[in-house]
Amino acid sequence: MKLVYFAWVRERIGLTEEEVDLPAEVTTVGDLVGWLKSRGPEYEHALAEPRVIRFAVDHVHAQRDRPLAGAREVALFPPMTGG
Amino acid sequence: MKLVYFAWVRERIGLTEEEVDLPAEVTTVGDLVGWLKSRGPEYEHALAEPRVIRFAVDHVHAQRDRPLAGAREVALFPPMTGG
Amino acid sequence: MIPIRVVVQAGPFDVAAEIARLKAAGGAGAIVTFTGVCRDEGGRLQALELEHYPGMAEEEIGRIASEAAGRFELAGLTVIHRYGRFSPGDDIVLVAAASLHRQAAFEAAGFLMDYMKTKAPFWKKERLADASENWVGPRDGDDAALDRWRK
Amino acid sequence: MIPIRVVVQAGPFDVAAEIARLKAAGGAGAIVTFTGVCRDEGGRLQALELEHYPGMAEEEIGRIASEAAGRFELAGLTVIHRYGRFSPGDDIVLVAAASLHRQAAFEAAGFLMDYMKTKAPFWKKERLADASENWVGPRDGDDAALDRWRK
Repeated sequence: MKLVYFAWVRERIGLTEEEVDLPAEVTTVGDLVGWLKSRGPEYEHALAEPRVIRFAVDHVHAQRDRPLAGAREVALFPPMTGG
Repeated sequence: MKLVYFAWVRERIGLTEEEVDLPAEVTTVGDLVGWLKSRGPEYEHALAEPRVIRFAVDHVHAQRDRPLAGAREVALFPPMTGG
Repeated sequence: MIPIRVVVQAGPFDVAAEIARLKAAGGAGAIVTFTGVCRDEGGRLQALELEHYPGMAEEEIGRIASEAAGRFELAGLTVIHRYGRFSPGDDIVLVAAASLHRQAAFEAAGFLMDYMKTKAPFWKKERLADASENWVGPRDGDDAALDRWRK
Repeated sequence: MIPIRVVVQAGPFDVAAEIARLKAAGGAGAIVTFTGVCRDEGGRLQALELEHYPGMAEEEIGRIASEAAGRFELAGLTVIHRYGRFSPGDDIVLVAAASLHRQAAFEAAGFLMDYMKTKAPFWKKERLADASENWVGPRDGDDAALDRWRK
């Protein structure tokens, strides 16, 4: 699955995107956050305040309980400030 | 005093403006309407539905109880439809 | 005092130039414009004639604009109302409001239009395709629109 | 279906051209535009950088625009959101809504902006005059602004 990061989530992780192979037990967006945080201090720092992180699955906003089955691209980013 | 008329009030009276000398007993905008209606069938026709006529005294919207003392120009017109 | 520009004219206006003028005054983070356009009334309308009360038109719009400037936190405000003869598609009126944050500009533009509809001394006469003509009456909704601004 | 035009681009936009395009589609009696401009933040701001999520930005704005077209009686709707580097005074976003009567265009433009602020995937970073930089946080008012549109 492809993960993409934006704004300070991108800066803290130090990547704009990456391909990952998820363990079988990671089945929701919330699981993904927990798994990412175990991957190193950059991820820990980027996702330290889980309440403020927003998600999109295949370009559509998603909540933490969103299943990952069939997803091609998951995005993690801070609250949006466009307009 | 100068009287000015607009839209269908102007068309029905057949004048855009006129100078008038008011009798002493005509002291308010409402009195003026009553006095004008007595001046002929054009005025009668223009002012037949007194509820819909609007007024301005010296370029400021006014109600029927507005005194005429000191007024230089009184306008009579239908509801406005600008914008 | 913020810059307030009120113009009553026969000729056309330039929305882009009016936006640029408001931006040049500074302090704008949001600019809302309203352009009122002559409708074709489903093909029935041939032309629209707008009569106005010279002198009072400028003064009354100026009073409404000052009231808006007092109610909303604006950086600038422009109102241009045309008179004369219009064909379908012609611009009739422009309101442009600038503010730091968007809500004030939206509210001021809405307030201006609601008040102009019922207080600015302009009258519309329709000339129809069948050669008849008639004075436009007030819309029922226009008085109701004012109610939301009553303090 | 009314014409809906959504553009995400680096370059500038032309408000007058967008208004003309909406008028050309017909049925417009009222056109409301909102232009969001880069503020100078009291002289503190040197530049603003807008990052976006390519692909999702267009799609999400398209979804918000379709929702607006379903809620309000519109004749046409245009949204242009820029990304990249901005100086104070530069245009960032344009919403233009056309309708037969003014209320729908005002409401649609307000709805679009309220939703874009919190749902369109764009992020602002300020570069300040003292050479520091920081990501802009969400405004408290932006979530509250959404509440008035909840059905």
